[in-house]
Amino acid sequence: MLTLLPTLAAASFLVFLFIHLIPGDPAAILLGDAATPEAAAALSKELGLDEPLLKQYALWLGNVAQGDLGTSIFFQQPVLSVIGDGAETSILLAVMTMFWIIAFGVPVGVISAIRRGSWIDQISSGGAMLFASVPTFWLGLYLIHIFSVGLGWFPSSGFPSISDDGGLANLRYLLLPSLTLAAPNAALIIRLVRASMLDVSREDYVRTARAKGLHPARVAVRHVFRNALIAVAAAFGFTFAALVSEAVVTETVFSLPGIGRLVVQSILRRDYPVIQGVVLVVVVLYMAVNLLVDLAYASLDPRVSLN
Amino acid sequence: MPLLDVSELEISVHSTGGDIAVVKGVSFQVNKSGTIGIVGESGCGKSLTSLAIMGLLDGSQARTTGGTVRFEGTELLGLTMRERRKIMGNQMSMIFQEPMTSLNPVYRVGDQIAEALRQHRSLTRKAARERAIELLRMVRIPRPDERIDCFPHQLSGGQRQRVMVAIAIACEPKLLIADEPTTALDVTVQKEILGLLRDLQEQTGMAVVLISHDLGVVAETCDFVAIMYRGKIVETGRAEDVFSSVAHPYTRGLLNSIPPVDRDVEVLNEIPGRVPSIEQNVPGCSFHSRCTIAAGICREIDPEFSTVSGKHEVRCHFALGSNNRAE
Amino acid sequence: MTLLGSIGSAVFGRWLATTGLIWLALVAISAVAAPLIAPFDPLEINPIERLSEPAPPYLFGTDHFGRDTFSRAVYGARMASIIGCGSVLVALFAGGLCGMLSAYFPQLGHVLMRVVDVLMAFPALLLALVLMTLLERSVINTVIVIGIVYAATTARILYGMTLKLKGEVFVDAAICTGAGHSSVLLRHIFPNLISPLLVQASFVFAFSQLQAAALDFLGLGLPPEVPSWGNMLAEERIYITRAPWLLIFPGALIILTVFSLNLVGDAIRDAIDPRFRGDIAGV
Amino acid sequence: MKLFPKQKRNLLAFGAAIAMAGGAAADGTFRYATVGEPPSLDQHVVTSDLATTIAHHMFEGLYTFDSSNSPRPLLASGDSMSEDGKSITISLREGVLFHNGDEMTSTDVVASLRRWGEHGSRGGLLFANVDSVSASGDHEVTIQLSAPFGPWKNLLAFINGGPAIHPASVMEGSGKEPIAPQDYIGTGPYMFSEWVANRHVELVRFDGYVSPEGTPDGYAGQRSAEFDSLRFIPVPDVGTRVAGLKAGDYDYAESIPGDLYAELDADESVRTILNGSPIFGLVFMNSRHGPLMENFALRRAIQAALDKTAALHVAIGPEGLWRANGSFLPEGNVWYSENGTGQFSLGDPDSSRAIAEEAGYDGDPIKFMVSTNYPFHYDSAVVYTKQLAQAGFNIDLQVYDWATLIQKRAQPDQWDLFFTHHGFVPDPILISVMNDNYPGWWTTKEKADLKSRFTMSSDPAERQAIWSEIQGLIYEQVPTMKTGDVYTYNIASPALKGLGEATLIWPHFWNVSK
Amino acid sequence: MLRVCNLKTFFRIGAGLFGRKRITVKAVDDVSFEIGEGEVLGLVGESGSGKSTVGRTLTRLEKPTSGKAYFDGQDILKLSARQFRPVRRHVQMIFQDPYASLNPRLSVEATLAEPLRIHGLAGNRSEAREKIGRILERVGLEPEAMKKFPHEFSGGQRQRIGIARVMVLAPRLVIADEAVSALDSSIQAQILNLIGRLQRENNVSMLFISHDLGVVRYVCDRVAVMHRGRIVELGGKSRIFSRPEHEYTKALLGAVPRIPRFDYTGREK
Repeated sequence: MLTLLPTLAAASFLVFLFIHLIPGDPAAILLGDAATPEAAAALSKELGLDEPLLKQYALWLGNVAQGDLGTSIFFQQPVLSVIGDGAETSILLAVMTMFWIIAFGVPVGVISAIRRGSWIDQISSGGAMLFASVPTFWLGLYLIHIFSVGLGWFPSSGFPSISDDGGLANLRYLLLPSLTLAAPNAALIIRLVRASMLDVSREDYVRTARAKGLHPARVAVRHVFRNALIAVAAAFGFTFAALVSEAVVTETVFSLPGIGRLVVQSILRRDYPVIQGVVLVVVVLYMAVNLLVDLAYASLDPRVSLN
Repeated sequence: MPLLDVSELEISVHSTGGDIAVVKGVSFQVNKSGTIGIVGESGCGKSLTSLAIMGLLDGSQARTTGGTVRFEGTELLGLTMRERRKIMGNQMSMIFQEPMTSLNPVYRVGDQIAEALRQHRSLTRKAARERAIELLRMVRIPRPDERIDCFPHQLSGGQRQRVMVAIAIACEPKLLIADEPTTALDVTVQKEILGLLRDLQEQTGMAVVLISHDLGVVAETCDFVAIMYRGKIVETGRAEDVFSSVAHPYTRGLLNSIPPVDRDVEVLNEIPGRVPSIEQNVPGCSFHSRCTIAAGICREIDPEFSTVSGKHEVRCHFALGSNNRAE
Repeated sequence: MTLLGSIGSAVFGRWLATTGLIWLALVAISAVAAPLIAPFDPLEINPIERLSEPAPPYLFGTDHFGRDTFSRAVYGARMASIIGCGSVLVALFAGGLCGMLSAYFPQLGHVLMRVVDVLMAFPALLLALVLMTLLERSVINTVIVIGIVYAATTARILYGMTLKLKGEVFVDAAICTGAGHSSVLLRHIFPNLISPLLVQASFVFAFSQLQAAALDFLGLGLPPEVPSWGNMLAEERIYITRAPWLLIFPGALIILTVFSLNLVGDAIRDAIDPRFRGDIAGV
Repeated sequence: MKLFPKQKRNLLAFGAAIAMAGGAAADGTFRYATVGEPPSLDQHVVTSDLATTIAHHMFEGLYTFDSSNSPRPLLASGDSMSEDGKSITISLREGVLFHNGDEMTSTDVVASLRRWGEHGSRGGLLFANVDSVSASGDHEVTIQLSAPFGPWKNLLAFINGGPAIHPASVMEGSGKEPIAPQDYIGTGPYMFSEWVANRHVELVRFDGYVSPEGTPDGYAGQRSAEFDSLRFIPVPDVGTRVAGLKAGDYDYAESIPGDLYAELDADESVRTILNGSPIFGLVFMNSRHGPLMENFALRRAIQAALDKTAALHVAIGPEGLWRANGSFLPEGNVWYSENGTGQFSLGDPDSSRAIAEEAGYDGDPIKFMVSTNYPFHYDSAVVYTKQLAQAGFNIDLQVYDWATLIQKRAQPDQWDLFFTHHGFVPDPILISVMNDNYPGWWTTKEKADLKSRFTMSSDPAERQAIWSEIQGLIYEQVPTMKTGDVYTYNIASPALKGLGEATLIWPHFWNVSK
Repeated sequence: MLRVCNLKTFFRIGAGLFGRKRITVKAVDDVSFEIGEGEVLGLVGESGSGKSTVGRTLTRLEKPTSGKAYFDGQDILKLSARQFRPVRRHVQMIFQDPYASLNPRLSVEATLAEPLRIHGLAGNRSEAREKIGRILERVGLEPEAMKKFPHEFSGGQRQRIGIARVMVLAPRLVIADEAVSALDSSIQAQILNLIGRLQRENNVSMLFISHDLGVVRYVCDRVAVMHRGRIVELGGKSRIFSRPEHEYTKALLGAVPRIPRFDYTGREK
């Protein structure tokens, strides 16, 4: 775990450097069009944005080490609370998306592997590939158009916190976004599950299982699927990264107050502390997910030992 | 009535040019507590034959296209999969070549043994475990009560093959098919496994079909042998008859090409050329292109079986005496 | 069987992949011969004809500038090809080289793969966003940014594959005959990576289309005046009800192209060395 | 495109009852879909229209505008001016409470005006002429001017970048940096509740509100908070704003593209509300650096090449939503003038070419910066670039995001032209081009003379005449080019009651209920 | 000719997710032997005995932990990669798996031309082609084979190509690592005879690594028996096979299955 720290530090420095190289002054954005450059420069100085970059980075790093991610220039609020609120949306979105991916992707992949070559397989494999070829924002726009505006079944956009009025029922706001986000990734999992199942089904131990006279369903589930899961688990880390990527677009389309949209807007208004904070959180999250994947891997495959 | 009666078995594989029969007219019988060795080089169809008997041929690549397989008088090829599964792993079981990959790496060996037991015997979990320990003891794995909770990767190759044997004999089968059971093992381990099989056979009276490329293994283990070449049995008989008076030039060539460990040889005999590929249609005797005694007739007519003595039969135009040879 | 032959038979063996290949050929032809095919200048503004429905002479209608959507779509094929080929070149060259060298020279790999790890830890689009804001919107920058994003993935994949190849007996055999590093890498390892690289190329090509469209959507991709399918969608997305053709046509073009690329990539993947089949992500 | 007729939609909605469980937001909450996050709501320093739309529900100034854009007292109760026009005494309404429960007194007003004067965005305009601000009683303040200054009341009434009144305790120690949300204490009918960054800004009814008297007229007159809370939700994607309002997720959505007007106007589930006061695009020219620096003829050549109507048509759409009006303030407004507007939209490439040649233009590239954050900027700029190219100009159109553009425009060597837009202002002194420090840096002697005459006068008729001269000068020296009036519109749920037919400058939701 | 002294090759394996707990595997543990000019030394042992590692260390595919290996009096384990390159020509290796040891993307000609080019043994292309044609003939392949790719050959033919690749350099020491164990018995005899013939014709020294005692008896002059990284017994072939001294050798010999009552028709020595 400690070996991940250098990666984290390198990533944060890279981002710090990049975003500060981007032209644009958060002070000018804050003050608005009518403000003069002089006024903006004065505010910039007040915010400490005229200090040398390395000094700013050192300061930031020092604060981070103490658990303080700084204050948003734009919101005048602690970055941690800004991200914290966005994280609720994004994590719930990710969890719901993962739910669809697993609930649809895995069974469909299993069925199309078992019925390899059948029309079910053809349709699900082809359909999976088609869904993976659709730009997320395009899909999202049409889902809103059909299911929210046209049919009025689901809310179109936004997401009131589940601690807000409505409680867990507010999750319905995330239904369309999570489906949008799940579509291409479920496709990925379907193909992966199918391919791994087929690979595993050629293994000698599957033949052994069949030779025991086991029912084909038992062979498929206990011997083929269980081992295919090992390869699938490894893909979840990858899927998570893809998910965060696509969440940026999905949250923008559905106007969700998540960290994906937050980071896009923060880049546009050059809210450096927020961008750095989000990147830090996302990278940590990514590493955490990968760690979880490794743990899952170890628990799925007794040949992998953690020590 | 023989325990297993294979008659005129034909197996075809699917290829772009249509189905090709890779096993043709294979017939043999195994009696209760008998041991037959099926010997041949890679690609001769011996493994396909064993898979066909067991019912493990995956229809997408190879399937039986003719002949009968009777087990205790029941025709197996006509059974539904459901009926077949009642026999598989129960009255008839199988062990395979690669002990490294034939056990599922994610389950403990005890569970894998118990799985076979619980499939065919209604045992409680506890009873199955006890039986599994007993089976591990039977296959001579030390400290079976500990090893039962090992994962396959924690065992050596020889021990894994013992576990495979334990799985195979779990339901006290009447027939055990062993497909190259010792090929991947060292000679010392091979000796132990073969000895184990022999002892188990004595204890339980099960019949064994041993598939091997190694004539030595078959000669030491089996009382009956069948030599296969390009999908056909070319020579068959009691082991002592076949090895003491080899009748088919292929069998002879094969025996002569193995460098013996107990004497020095100056020049090893070779069988010239190589096995024609299965796509190639060879008229006449399929061995004629490599045969040193082949004559015109061999290129045109595929020889039928002729009896050498007793049950010793051979498919060769010139097998029945040197005076027939075209030397 | 030669490499091309095996790919050819893999693709033509399936009608769907064949259809995909035909579609990609059409896109390629449009890209090359755009000025000959497009009836109008894709940039020509015509306020009077703005938001016309699809009808001759405007096959796909016109946008809010009064520009011919069909002509823009044809030129969009050119942009799609440039983005795709460019990203593939950057990703495969930078990533491929990095992955190959890292696997072959473990000390170098120790450093390089850490860099790749850092890049991989960033969600692709986030990295692209930061870089695009930094570099200003242009075709070449979009290509570089998308290329870099997939260079990391490619490096990872090639790293794994090269490691496998490095353990192959024929590499040992080459070393035993006295082959030096460059000879082992170029003559023995690289040729065996060509077909998996080809598959990877088709997937990077496909991903680059979606990624470029997403960047366009967020207003951080190609310069807005460039007629690309993503820009067409992004600029006209408010007309989903007012002028549905402005979203349906470019959307369908992207989907068809990416779908075709995935189909063809998948077909090639099934034809290649099974050793590497599991390594390549793709769809 | 409507997929289902209304009744059927209801049935389907009923069928999907599970999905609808929880229903719409609680009664009494008003949901407003904004174009994005507002920056700080501190009205002194921030000039964002969005910030003002939210903030003028909680912050109030001494004056405000009625529907004819004339200043009327809000927190003030009356005023008087000395003979020489240099001393202004403003009396305050008594008993007005801040959201923290304290009563507003002259101390608070003086502290607020001082901070605004020193750090406020538009404070400098007034305070350049102010000697002192002092409390002349518990409910009276006196402003001492160095010279008579005509637009003082308009400046005090314009809340955007203007003098909102805060408690003195908040004003102490606050500088250029916007005050933090926890210090959002004002006197308005709604008070600050929470700002969940990225999610929403919420205001709640202020029960201790003391309203001014009189019939509501524009922003003046009686104010009453009908909703429990106002919630401003950022919905940056315009398609989502429209879809969300149609789907009933929002009560009000701002800044809708002109092209959707006809469709939305005809839609019974949507009510369209025009802004009464137009915004207008401006193309600034660089007076400090580059080929356009002092070459007024070349600038006029550029002006002559442009046909603004074509750009408005492309950028805005339906003709009712824009007017090719050359006057900086719209027709009907007291500041309306036709001086110089003959040059507004010539669209004459030939004469442009001739003038440019005479002015010595040799085909040097002219850098034109525009941002894509505002589609109408970009669309117009694309049309202009075409027109200028036709007239022989070599235009280098540089497309940036807004943040980059505002930084670049502060550097004189980076640009020659840039596109921005301007909100409606009730007094021309507030137009950015009047500010010498605004990028473009128009500081000719002619301007300086006219500007000082303009501010010194307090006579409305005289001031209007001088403004007309200034407008003429703008068309002659071309520090900036107006691109035409744009009547933006918002959409609202038909259930809202009390909304006027049109918005004055920023929409307001006191006296509005549902 | 080759003198190996106290050769040790250890591997460190294992690196856990959380820590770096490593185990050292002593694959080759203090092995010494000599091979004379034109002599064939057999190295027998079971899987994991370290016999292959000995071969791989001598061809520098593995790094030795310690020990020396003198080839013509020069310690070849000490040489730098550059210094070792000319020696490589004389120390060649035949691999077990003929399927894997040929680069599938190279034609036979390209495969065989490579060693010639590297060691500057052919002035030009036609000279190389001529040499390749000759060597192919010697290993029993048609000259047309030159243009073909590995997948067009059977296992035995591929091993002939592998042998040709080695013999084209006219090496003085050949290390054959399980050179025939992947082949069917009828093909195995062909390849064994080929190797034997080439060895005698060129008077090549050979380290013949195999698990098959029969094969070793047929090919070798002297035999070393390896067990768990060490040589447990080394001696002349007839002595080892007729009077094994070490228990392990005895067990090994005793485990080989034999065919009783078979009248062997080959010429016995």
